[in-house]
Amino acid sequence: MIIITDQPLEPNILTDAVRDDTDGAVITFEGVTRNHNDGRGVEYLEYEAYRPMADEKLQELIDEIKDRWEIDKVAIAHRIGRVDIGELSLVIAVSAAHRRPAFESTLHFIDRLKQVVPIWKKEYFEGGDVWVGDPDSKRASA
Amino acid sequence: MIIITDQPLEPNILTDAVRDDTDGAVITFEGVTRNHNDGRGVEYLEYEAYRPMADEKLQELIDEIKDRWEIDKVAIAHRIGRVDIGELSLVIAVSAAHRRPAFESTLHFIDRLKQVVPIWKKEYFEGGDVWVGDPDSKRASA
Amino acid sequence: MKIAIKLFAGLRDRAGTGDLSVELPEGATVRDAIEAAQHNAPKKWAAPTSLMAAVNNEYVEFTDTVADGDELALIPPVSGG
Amino acid sequence: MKIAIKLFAGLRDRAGTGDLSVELPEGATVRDAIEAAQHNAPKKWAAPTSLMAAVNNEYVEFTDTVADGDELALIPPVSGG
Repeated sequence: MIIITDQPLEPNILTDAVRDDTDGAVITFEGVTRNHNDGRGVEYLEYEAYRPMADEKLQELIDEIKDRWEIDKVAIAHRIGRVDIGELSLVIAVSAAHRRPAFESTLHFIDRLKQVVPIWKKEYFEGGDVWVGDPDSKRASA
Repeated sequence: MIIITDQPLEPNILTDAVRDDTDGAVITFEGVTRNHNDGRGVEYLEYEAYRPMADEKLQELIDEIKDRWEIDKVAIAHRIGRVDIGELSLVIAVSAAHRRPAFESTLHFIDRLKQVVPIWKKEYFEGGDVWVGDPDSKRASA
Repeated sequence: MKIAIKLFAGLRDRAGTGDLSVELPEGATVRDAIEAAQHNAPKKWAAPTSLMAAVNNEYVEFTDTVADGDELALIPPVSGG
Repeated sequence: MKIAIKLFAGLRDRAGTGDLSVELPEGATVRDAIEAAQHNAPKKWAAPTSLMAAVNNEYVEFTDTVADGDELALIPPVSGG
């Protein structure tokens, strides 16, 4: 299950999608918009995705962790558009017979997502905005 | 939040309990009763806890991971009594500013729980039952 | 002095009871209490090498002493989660 | 041959557009396409050292060649999650 949507994410849908009677461990990770970053207050975020490449890369990452770890099912949802403080930008659910591969593969998935999936985050703070991680994106006056 | 109960666990209660606008990462781990173990079919499990020592040890483990990792809130629920296939025996929710300490501390919490918290699991399979991990617990005829 | 002893899980099954009360002399250790529990239980039971003990909800060594009114828990390998 | 170029996030902001179409000779590389995009964009923009490129949804090297009808995506540092 791969979801890229501008609607609020529903973690239970993903967790339920990966459950199976053969699995002893289910992890659900939520990435949440924090009210601060780099020492300044954040007002909200805005995410942009290059589709369908983002969907394809997410599928490749699912295949990658399924190859490398003994896990069962993976579900991923990423929100795009405006995401307010406390709202979810990312949900990943992974099921496995045992807990350790579930933890390791979920963490690896997120690390890789932040390297190769064409999704960008713009941070809006008081007095400006910035594309996160882009060295040429200057703090712009609002 | 520490819950030891003979009622079905509700993960959302724990996840919601640890959410905070300062946290960018929330992990919810579910331990689920699998339909097989050690190569044989499992019919159901039965958990027993020594209380209040189990509650106290869980609180010590919460304090332990809060000391060691930069995490925010921890909530834990363990079910006792009969747990059927596909039902949850354990739920842990951890929130943190960043994802890595959330993952590491949750995994450590479960490892330690299985070492020091006085809770026992009896596995019922076709034709017998066994206290898991107890070398003197023989497979008993049903 | 009087020590309350609790046995759990497989240990309780093998001893035939989960609750015992034993009388011990002053200065008695956890090990002494375990031996008394083995004598007093309805069924003969052996202490597994992996047995842990807790007094008043804290893990203790077998060489620690017990005191009047203590609750001693005999804890076979735990398996929560 | 004709190459469609897409620019994203901060790169789009700096170039003043997210979509360009450039004409290139046979045998042109990704790097050639990027240079053409710099010429054709409404605003002058510099390619950051960390710029990545994808052709038809797969990452490519700047020395790879492009083909007529390709969609070339210029991808500044990603920051999903």
